[in-house]
Amino acid sequence: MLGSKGGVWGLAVSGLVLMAAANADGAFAKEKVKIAFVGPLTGSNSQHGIGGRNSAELAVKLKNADPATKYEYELVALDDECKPNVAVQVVTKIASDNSIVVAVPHYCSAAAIATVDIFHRFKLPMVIWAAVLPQITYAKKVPEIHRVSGTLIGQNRVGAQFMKERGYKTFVSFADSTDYGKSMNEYFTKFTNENKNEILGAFAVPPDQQDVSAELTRIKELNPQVIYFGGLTPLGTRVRTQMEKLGITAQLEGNSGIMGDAFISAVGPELAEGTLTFFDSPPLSKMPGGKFFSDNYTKAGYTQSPEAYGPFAFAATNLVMEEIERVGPNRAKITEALGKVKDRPSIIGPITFDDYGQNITPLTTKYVVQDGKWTIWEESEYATGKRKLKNLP
Amino acid sequence: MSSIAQYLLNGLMQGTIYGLVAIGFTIFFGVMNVIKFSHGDVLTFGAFGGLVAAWAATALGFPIWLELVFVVLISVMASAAIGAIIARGLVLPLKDAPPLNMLLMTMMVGTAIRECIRLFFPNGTNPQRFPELLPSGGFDLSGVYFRYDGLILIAAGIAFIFAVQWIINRTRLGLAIRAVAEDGETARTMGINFTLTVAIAFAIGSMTAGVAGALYGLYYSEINYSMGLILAIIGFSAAIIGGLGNIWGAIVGGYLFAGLQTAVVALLPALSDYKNVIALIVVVALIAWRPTGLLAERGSERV
Amino acid sequence: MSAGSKNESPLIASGLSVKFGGLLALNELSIEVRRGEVLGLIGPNGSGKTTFFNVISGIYAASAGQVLLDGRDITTLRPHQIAAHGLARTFQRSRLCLSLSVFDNLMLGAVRRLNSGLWYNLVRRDRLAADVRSAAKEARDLLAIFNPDLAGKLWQPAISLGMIDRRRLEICRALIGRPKIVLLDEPSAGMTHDETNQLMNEILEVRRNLGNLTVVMVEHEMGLIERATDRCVVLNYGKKICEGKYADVAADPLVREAYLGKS
Amino acid sequence: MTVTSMKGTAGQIVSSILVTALLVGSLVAVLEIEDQRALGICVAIIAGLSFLAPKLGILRGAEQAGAHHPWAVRLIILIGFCSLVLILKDNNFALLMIATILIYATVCLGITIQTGYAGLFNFAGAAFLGTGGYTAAMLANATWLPDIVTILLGGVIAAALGTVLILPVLRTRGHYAALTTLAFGVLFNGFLEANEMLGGPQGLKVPGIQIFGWDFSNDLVIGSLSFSFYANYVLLIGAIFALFMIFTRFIERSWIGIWLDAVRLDEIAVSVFGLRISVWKSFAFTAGNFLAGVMGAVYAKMTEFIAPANFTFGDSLLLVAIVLLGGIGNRWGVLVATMIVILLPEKLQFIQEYRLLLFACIIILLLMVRPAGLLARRVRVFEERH
Repeated sequence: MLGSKGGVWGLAVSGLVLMAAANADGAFAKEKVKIAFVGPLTGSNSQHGIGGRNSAELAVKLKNADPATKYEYELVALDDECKPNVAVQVVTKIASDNSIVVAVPHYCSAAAIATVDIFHRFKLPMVIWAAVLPQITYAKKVPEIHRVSGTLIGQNRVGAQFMKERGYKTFVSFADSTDYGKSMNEYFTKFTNENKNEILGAFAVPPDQQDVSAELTRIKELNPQVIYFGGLTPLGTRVRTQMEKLGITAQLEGNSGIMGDAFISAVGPELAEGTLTFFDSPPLSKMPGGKFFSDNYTKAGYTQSPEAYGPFAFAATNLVMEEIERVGPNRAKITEALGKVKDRPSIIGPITFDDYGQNITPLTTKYVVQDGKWTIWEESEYATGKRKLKNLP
Repeated sequence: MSSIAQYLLNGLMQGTIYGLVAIGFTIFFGVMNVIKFSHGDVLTFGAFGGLVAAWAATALGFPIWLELVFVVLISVMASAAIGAIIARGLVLPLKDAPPLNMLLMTMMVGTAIRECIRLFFPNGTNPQRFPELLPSGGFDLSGVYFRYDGLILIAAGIAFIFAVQWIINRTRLGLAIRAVAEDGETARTMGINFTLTVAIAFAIGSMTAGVAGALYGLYYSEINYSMGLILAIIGFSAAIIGGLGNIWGAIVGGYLFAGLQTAVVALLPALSDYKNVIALIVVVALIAWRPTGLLAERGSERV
Repeated sequence: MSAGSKNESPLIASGLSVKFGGLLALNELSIEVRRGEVLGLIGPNGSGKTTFFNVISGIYAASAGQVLLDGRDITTLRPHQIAAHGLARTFQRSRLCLSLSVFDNLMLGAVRRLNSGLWYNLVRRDRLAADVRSAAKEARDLLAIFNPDLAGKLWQPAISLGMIDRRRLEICRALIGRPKIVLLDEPSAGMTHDETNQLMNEILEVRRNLGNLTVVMVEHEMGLIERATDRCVVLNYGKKICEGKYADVAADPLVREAYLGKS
Repeated sequence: MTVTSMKGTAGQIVSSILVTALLVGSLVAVLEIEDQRALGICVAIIAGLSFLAPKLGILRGAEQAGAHHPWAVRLIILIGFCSLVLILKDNNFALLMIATILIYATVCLGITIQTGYAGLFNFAGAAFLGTGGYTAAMLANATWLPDIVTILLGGVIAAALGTVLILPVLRTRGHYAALTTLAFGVLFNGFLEANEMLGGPQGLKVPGIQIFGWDFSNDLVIGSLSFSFYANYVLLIGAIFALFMIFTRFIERSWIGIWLDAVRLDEIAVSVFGLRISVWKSFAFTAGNFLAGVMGAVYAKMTEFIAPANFTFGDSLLLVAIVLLGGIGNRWGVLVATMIVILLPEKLQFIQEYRLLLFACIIILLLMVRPAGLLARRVRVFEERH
């Protein structure tokens, strides 16, 4: 028995040898550098996580195909399930792994809030690709924390202003009961009040609630001009389809959460028609390199779409690789370099981090669904007056 | 006042779906004394089966009435088939295991079904659009908006509930199922094929999930991979508060749960976030008050 | 037995009725058990014998009537309260905890005597260990009266015992709590004739050792009833139809009719 | 080695050393090896050894050692535990995983008392874990309160909250009782999400533990050795776990243990002998929730953050799965099953989105193949000699 016991140790040792051998393979080629990606790969937000992972992976693949790079990059993708405790676990894992020099983490804000301190403790620089709650970056200055996605403040400010300009007066807020929805509702309320418009009621339901007709019946009684929706696509789909079932004719105002093709395909082009959203990035086709991204994404054979935040993951991964090329695979140096990023071009627009690591130059763009496609407001037939939003006063 | 009728209508539709799910739970419990928690995911499976059928029907150019029949038929068959497979392959072999094992096992089967749909159905993580096959439109009656499809679906759901009730209580097949439910051993000695009867009972129970899945898709025009989990919890609650093993109890439980949820939103709009919390508190209180359900006989244990 | 020194009947049931749905399982049944006797309770299947036991021991609630145990009204008490007043019973279908050891099963009969305090059980492990030792000795002694082999199986699970040993164990479990009155529900069920006889001898032997314990016994084996009981009560449809010595009861035409049906 | 050589004191001691070494070795190997191929081989060897150990009588030997020489075995386990911490000393992630395993194992000990002994289903384990966590978060401002008290209060509040459920739990059995706790677990989570006072869906920050100036968020330095700060938590949690292991054993090996088993097996029959079913059900339920609450407070302080998403129905299910897989009612089975259930998804990260599916399939398979769990519970035998 003792022999077999020794076997375990022998194996442990041989495992380490194998690892060493695997690392040694690269000795003749470029130095290998590991980047971690964290996002929800299982659970109800996994389409975003997988879309983001694919996009980050694509960035790494494209970079490695470039013979001019100094390093060979490897993406380590981990699942945080959108749960804070799991996020703490996986971030501790990547942070303790000294071969990982930088991370591109988190779709869900609760996960990001939970891990900020861990990134700081282990001095692992990171660039958030999707979580949008303001306090992730703005709660305190942490040198390691950066974020390419805008906070949800911008979307709501632009949205409220836009709705005011159209002349809408009465609103109802319908959000999911997650941190995302609550925060969306908070800023919607703030800006709508600042614009002296009226909020007739606010509803919050769990994101997995299937039937929202009771809430919508109540909303029908309140008879608002606009229903503001602060949540993600699955719930947004239900709200839009069930509005129709109850004969509610209010204008639907969405947010980054329903941005993406999934919403239109799930509710159908007829129902989606005229839905508004405000999102922190112009369409890919408008951006330098945007077409390059979408062409290569298709070419790489990914079956799931990159979703709304895929381009952000792509941009964040590219950004960290650019910094590594410049300063080398060293955590402290990357942290320092990221802090100085200013007007860096990317497929989501120029990136500039402020003192808090927040990208302050997101290009918040107004979208409306026209003929089954998200169309920039300014280019739509709605702007020209050829088509009309609902319930316009 | 008009909105009261509107709430009632919504509640009725939800209650019908909950009741259908609860009937499945109650049939499985009656026959095998098990809680098959994968029931909600069998519903999802049926609904996705219906969606595929709709795509096929569109591709084949079926007329819309035939497409409707085809969709419902495939939904029902898909869930009946997977229900029978689960019964035969997983539930029967474990029938002597402790109830906790069965509960955990079927929960895991449900997880597996859910994950398979998410991973292997094209674009499975996203909600899917379910085609509208029923006459759209409706009429406004003093402020209440009656949709034709809603009325048709409620009627169809209730009709199906009666059909299941009739099968169980009035047919030879139902007799065999009830015999197995009463006493498996005795039923066997009376020449009833135990395994087959159990599989059929599970198929019938799962058919109710298929019908609920099709109703859900047709009514809400949207289905998604995870809709079964919450429906399973609600259906299980409904079956329990009604009294396990009692079909009418399941139906009462279903409408009661829907009524509770709707009432919270209608009467206490400020607490609408707490809708499920309040409904579940009432469920726990009801169980404390009537520990064997509202309609179950308060039979004493055989000693 | 301080309460027992009073010479009244230890168990008096008067006008006892139990309803299941519309069915009257017991119909104004009055039975008096005298101190120190072995009372046989007989009657066709479904005549209410086990129901009577279940009402007495508090498992079923009576819809009418009264039960006095040593002069105390126990009609509405919970089973554990009734047990505290000195009543023990066995069950028709074996209700041992089969996965527990013989010792554990026996100790269930002694619940009232053992210290269930948290401090004692979790902290005073030395005292607990000493009590376990003396309880084990007592258990062995009791089991040995029935079957010396059984005493050696103290730490085996009850499921490993044969049918007759399980029945012995159940009876020992009823006796170890030193009850004032014991209800035996068909001790012969599922056993051969010889086994039954052997078991009954053992029961009577132990009863004498325990100072002529009062016993009420449901039994189908008429030979046993004849040999073991002092007196019999015959039930039919939840009613008492006859009472007296076995020989008298057996000759009663009503009893014959109940067992054989009208001819 | 043969079966016979495992008998006798020496054999028993050797057996327990071997089993401890196997546990520690497996943990170290699984946590330290990242390479998939090596890990696969390693897991195969561990499985092989685990399969062989009972055949060679080593498991039985270790069990007997536990019964006859409890203090010797406790010493061996302590040495094994210390060497584990020593080997992993600066591996933050590995120590975090060990701490997580011990936390879940303790909570599952609580569920063992409830479900394994008294037969009460508890599908709200995560809710009681969460209660402890939220208690710690709410008491964060009360800095004058020593953290030890905060942790204990976590347990007390969880136990107190459980009393809300006692009435329905006492009155129901089987699936009805299962639903009671299930509904409570779901509504607890819904409440956390909906309310604002407890941080809502965003969750709350929780300060780390400080006991008598010993700050758990600093790296642990003993002499010239420097350990990860998680080592603080591993040591504390290990101590709490050991305490509750002994507590659970004492309950099981006492009159109370018999009463609880009887309540599970046949409450009607034993009530006739004078056992007060409601008292013992309440005791088991409350004791189990206390354990969960204590660990919830520690867990919140260790991760320094809690949110409703940590305490979902799925998490409660995980706890039940652990208890079942370990072999219901077996304390050591709980530990082994927790290791598997916590480490498996972590080690399955490489299959990413297919993880949950594979995990479900593995549990189904285990339930089919080993319905009694990995380590079946033994019949209770009181030691008569002393």
